[in-house]
Amino acid sequence: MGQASTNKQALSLEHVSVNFGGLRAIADVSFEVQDGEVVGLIGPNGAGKTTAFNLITGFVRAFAGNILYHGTQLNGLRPHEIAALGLVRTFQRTSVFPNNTVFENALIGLHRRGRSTLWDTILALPRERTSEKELADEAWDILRTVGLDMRASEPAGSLPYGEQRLVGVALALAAKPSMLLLDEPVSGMNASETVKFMKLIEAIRARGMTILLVEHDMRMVMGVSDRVVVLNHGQIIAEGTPAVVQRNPEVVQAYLGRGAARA
Amino acid sequence: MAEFLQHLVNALVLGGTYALLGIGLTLIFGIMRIVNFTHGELFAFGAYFVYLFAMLLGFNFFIAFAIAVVGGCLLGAAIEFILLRPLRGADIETTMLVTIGAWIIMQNTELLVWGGVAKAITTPFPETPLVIGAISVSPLRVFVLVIALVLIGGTYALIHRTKLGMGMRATFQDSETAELMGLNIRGIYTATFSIGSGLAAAAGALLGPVFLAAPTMGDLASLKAFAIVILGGLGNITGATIGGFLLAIIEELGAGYISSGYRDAMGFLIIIAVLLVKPTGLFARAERIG
Amino acid sequence: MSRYAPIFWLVIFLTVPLWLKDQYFLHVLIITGIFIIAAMSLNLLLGFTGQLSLGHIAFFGIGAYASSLTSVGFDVELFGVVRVVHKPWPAVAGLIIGTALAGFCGFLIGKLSFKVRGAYFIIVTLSFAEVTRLVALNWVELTQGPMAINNVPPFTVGLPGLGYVALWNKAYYYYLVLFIAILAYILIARLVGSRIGRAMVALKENESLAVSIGIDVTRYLILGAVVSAALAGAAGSLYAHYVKIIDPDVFHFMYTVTMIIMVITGGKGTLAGPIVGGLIFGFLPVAVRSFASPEVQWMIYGVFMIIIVFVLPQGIVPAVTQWIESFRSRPPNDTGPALASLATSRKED
Amino acid sequence: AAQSTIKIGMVQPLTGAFAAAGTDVVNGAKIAVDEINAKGGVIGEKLELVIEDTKSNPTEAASVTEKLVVRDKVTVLMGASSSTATLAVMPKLMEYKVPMLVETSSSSKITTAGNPYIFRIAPPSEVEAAVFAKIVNKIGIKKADFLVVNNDWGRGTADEFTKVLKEKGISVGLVERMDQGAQDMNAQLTKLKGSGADTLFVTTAVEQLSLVLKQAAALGFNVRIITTGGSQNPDQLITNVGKAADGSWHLAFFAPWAPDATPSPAATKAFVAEWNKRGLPYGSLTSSFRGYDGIRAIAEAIKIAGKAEPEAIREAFWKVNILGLNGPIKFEKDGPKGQESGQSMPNVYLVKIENGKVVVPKI
Amino acid sequence: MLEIRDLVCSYGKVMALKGVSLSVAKGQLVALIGANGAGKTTTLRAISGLLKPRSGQITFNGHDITQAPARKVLSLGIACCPEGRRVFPHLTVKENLEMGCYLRTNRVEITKDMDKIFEQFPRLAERRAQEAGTLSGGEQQMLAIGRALMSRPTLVLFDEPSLGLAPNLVERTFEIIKNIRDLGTTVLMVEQNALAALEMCDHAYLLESGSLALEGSGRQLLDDPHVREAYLGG
Ligand SMILES: Nc1ncnc2c1ncn2[C@@H]1O[C@H](COP(=O)(O)OP(=O)(O)OP(=O)(O)O)[C@@H](O)[C@H]1O
Ligand SMILES: Nc1ncnc2c1ncn2[C@@H]1O[C@H](COP(=O)(O)OP(=O)(O)OP(=O)(O)O)[C@@H](O)[C@H]1O
Ligand SMILES: [Mg+2]
Ligand SMILES: [Mg+2]
Repeated sequence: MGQASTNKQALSLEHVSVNFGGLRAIADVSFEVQDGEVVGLIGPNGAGKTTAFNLITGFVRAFAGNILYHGTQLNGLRPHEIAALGLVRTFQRTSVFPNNTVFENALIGLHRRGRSTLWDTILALPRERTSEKELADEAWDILRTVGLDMRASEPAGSLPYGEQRLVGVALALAAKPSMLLLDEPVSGMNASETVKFMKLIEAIRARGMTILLVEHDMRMVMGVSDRVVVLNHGQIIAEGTPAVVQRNPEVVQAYLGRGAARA
Repeated sequence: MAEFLQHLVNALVLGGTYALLGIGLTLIFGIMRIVNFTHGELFAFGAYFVYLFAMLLGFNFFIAFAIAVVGGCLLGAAIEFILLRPLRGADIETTMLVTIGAWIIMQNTELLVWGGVAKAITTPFPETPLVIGAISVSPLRVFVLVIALVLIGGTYALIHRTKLGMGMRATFQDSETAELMGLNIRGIYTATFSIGSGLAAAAGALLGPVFLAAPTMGDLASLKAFAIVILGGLGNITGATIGGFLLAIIEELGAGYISSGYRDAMGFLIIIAVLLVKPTGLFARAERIG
Repeated sequence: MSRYAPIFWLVIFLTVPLWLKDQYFLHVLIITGIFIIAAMSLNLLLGFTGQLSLGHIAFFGIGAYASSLTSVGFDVELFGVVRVVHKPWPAVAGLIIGTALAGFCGFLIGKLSFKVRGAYFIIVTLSFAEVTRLVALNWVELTQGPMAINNVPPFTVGLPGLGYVALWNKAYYYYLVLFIAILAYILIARLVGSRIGRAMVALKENESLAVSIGIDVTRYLILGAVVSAALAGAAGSLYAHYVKIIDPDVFHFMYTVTMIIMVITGGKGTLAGPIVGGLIFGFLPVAVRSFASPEVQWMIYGVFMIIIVFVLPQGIVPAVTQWIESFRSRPPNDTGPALASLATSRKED
Repeated sequence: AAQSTIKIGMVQPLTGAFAAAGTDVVNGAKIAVDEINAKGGVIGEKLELVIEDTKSNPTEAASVTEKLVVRDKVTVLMGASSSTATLAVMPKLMEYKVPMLVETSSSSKITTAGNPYIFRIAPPSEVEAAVFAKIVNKIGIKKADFLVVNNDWGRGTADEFTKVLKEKGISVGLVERMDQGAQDMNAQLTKLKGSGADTLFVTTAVEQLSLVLKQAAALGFNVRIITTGGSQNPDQLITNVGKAADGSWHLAFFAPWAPDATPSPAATKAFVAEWNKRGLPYGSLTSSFRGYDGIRAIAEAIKIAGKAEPEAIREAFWKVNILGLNGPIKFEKDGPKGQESGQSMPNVYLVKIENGKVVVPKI
Repeated sequence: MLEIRDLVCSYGKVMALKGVSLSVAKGQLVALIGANGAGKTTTLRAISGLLKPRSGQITFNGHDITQAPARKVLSLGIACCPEGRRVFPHLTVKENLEMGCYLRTNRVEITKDMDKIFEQFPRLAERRAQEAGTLSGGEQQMLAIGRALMSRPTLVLFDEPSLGLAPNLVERTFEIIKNIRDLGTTVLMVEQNALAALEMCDHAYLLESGSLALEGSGRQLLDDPHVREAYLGG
């Protein structure tokens, strides 16, 4: 279902490795994501997908290799600096600010977008007020986009699991990323909700966002990805369009299992 | 050289009780995550228990010691039962505030009952020091070290080698799931706090005769215990033991060779330094993100 | 009512010296006010960035010492080589330098708190306070150690050409403390009610998540620590010039405990919390003094603390806010930390 | 109608680190008040103590002074045990023009600060050192070390005694310090053991002294220990550490164990008897006498003034001349001219512990 | 075997269950499906004794366990594999499994059972001494299942066992669960993967916002137009 039009490179990993003690979680991995592309990253449990996310977003350090985003070297940058480059991720476990309302979650997500300085804030200069007003407007926009505007004043922690995942996405979107890394966004959602979520992804990508997606729901991955990268034991074992990868015997053996046809 | 060796021997003996204080608190602060300010008071209570039973009621010293340890356990259990149990699930500052309240109440109870004058405790051990070359150490202190090591070993075994210990660790990582596994988690909470308190009382009961029993003796003990726990890494019994000995050595050598005025500062400076280099204490473990 | 509440209280506080004739109460109020400023500063760190500092008194003490030394003067030899002589400056310069130096120490601790958090941060701050206390105690040449710096001069106010008044008078001093307290309150309120405050709360609640959306941990923790420490330093300076003597006991752990009690019982993470808690625990000792023996006074203090925590675990201010909200029978709105930031959203819906 | 009383404000640490000392002083003061009231009081009125706790904290000391003066309208005060507490109280005395008798604090700053409301019966370290200077040659010291508590008292003592010793041509080696609450002094003692001095001056409260004696013995450290400060009670040391106290010397300000050696043996005996009757700890006598002497001096001043007014009492203090348990109480001027504080010069005794008994050595 | 009647549960003011009745017969595999927040987890929490119901009754093999503590429920033979894995992060894999049989005492039997688990999940055997918190999501899920089985329950409650598992493991997990049933253990399973759950179960309940909306055999529910529309993605 590709519309990978422009061929500008967004993210590239070059011979990257990550070690945890004696365990090599990522072993000499190289792959690229083009601008505007949706890439699925799949692989068995423990293959190193989340670790790859942690690596790209600066939560763990590469043992070897280079990571580039639009030509900027990411190695050694701290997570918030990477986010500032437009690379924002969600987490595999539910991740929201549970004691804050959904609306406040969105506002927090908009953090980097505020224009007021410390002095504006302390001295209550006009720019502070306009900036806050803009942020509030944008927060509403985002909540409408993900369909949470009705929940705005509820504490995020009291929402059901599935909606909390949406809050997570809203948070990430609020940071206005140019590339979004989603770690199992639909796990815990039922089939219908998954379908809704896929529509959301489509809407997001229509805005030109690049997406790297980790997901075990094959219907979802195969449905939205332009390209799929398969990891196993920290190494890439296959790469290509969903159709090709799905038929790769190694992938079927290590990951998809006999029921692959069903997906 | 003789002086240096004497310093080391002093440190060893002191380190034993530091370690004891430390492992007691690492159970409560490190594992249960309760910033427990009653720890020092239980230390003081341990000393006063021995004073009460050995000096006032005329019990055998060793029996008085045993009573003090048991008394510390019971007192700890009572604190947990009355003050902390109703606050399960509250955040760390809230429980801390309650232990501060308990600390104030306990210390002033001691003051009211025993007065401000420190009490001396006599023991069956001979006063004359054991002399080995240029080094001398009092028999009482050797006894203190031995008992401390036994208690440390026992606690380690309890936590890491028994089912109850595993249950304790599990409970403090995820109490609800532990409950699901059939554990009586209220009992575990009380037991853990009680054991930690008993160890503090044991340390006090051991040091009371070496020093004196005084109402404010617990304050510094509390501070040091916190320092030891952090030095060794939260909840790490081996770490706390090593941390205890390490702190004693640093203090002893610092006072001996640098400046006695900065004796206590040494320990705290080392803690700051250690945390700067290794932010999770000397014996840390990795956490996973994402 | 709630909109006018601050004005109501402001009027009350402004008129205190007019109707309160008892100098002793005024004295207690001044000391309490100074500790309320310190408690407010602690609240910024504890209630909003979520870092529990058990060494907050260090900043207070550093402010007190720096301010005293600036206005008393000193003459020290550093490392036996450089001799530094300082002639006395006016007390106000002390206030500024005390605040700045405390703020700088806050910066250092803030840097550190980037590395250590939670329980470790608690102990680092505790250790820091102990170390400063021991330095104050042992660096006799500068601090006079246990012999204390006495004869710390009072503040003087006035305008060039119009003459100066030394604030010996309690009522004047009260207004000075009140003025600084209001400034501190406004500063904190502005910070936490903004984007900055939200960032702090986010870091407190879930750090990984906060940094993943681009919030710079170091920046906000350091900002929080610097502002908090500087305010505590200002409080320390006010204290030193009011009691006119300063000794290493000012670093006593019990003072930090007092501030924490004020913050938590009042309601951490709320603007009014430290003020309410501060007034209660500032005046409680005065109240029990009349009928209880010293040990029993302390016990009552301890029991009262525990009761507050048991009855109102969130603190007094959140409990009262909730009660008022339910009174108005509006759907229970969150009274959480970033309450202030809701102001904008309420207008929208 | 209730008889009107003369209120005396007591600013003392009853809780916290110095609780023991404060409580003793209050107990001694109570005996004096009861004694005076039994005889009909002063100028026809009974004395009443208004006691406030400083919590061993200077700020609190200043606060309660304010309260005593403003609320309770006391006309004279006694306090405030530790020197810093006293220093913190002093500006309040200036502010409200109320005199205070200082019974324990030893810092020289107190009487030299130019506060004319201060009258001190406790000897500052330099007085103690000066008295000691007269006998130092007789006990034969070649080299001395110091182990002192790390506060104004310990440091002041080390400074003043060093001066005296050096004047006498005695060399001074190490000056080691210990924190107020410290219990383990092994590190310092180990270091001192290696210094080769024949005499060790120790200055600290009785608890810490006990620990020092005990730990020195356990280290096999045989040095002549001389303790200073006057609050240490040799009897209590004997109870606390037994044989380890043997051979130590003590500079004391009051000698309850040898009433006949005191300036007024009858008064001493009566005081000790009353103290025991009240079931108070024997070991506390050496600090409680300060409270007793202090109240008697205050009562005398009120009597001379003829009225219980602060300014009159202040004036009258200069005329006080009585014999206290610890020698004559008579104030001499100290401090900047026109602003002098009063300082009384008490007795100092040197005693020794031999075979578990306190003896007054012949020198 | 398990009988629930008019169960009402709430969190503070939030009513999570508004009178749910269901039953599980011995030897059956019963599936409980429903949207997010429908109250599935709440039902399981109430059964396992973590949550005290407001009203209603739960009986198991004739014992009333409505108010029983978790310990009691477990000792009667009900084990639970909780939502979100909930492994003990700082215990090793082996210790986590031992926690699963905390109430059992026969060491020999325990060792035998543990070997069986390791056989079924070789991945866990490899990581036996690793702290569970450092396992990947899927590895943790396996551990949670294994842990639930360690108490030799007669009824196991699974809360979304396939959550976060790779497709081949999802299959494996469902096979294992079927296997458990075939070996005679009764299973009550909550699943978001409605298709798989309904295909394999003997009986199914559909929960919608705290009330029972539908029940029947798996086939019946699969054929229900409402279910197809709302839960199977059309
Ligand atoms: N902090 C850590 N310390 C030690 N080992 C770790 C750590 N983080 C991850 N690992 C190990 O690295 C491997 C890869 O983990 P990762 O979380 O990346 O897997 P994943 O592909 O995301 O799996 P899943 O689909 O189950 O989430 C696993 O074996 C895991 O146990
Ligand atoms: N601890 C809690 N506090 C308050 N409300 C809660 C709590 N847990 C659950 N709820 C609420 O109870 C309702 C039922 O929740 P439950 O967790 O049982 O749903 P579920 O069917 O398991 O959903 P999911 O598929 O998301 O796991 C939801 O509306 C939820 O918001
Ligand atoms: Mg993962
Ligand atoms: Mg659920």
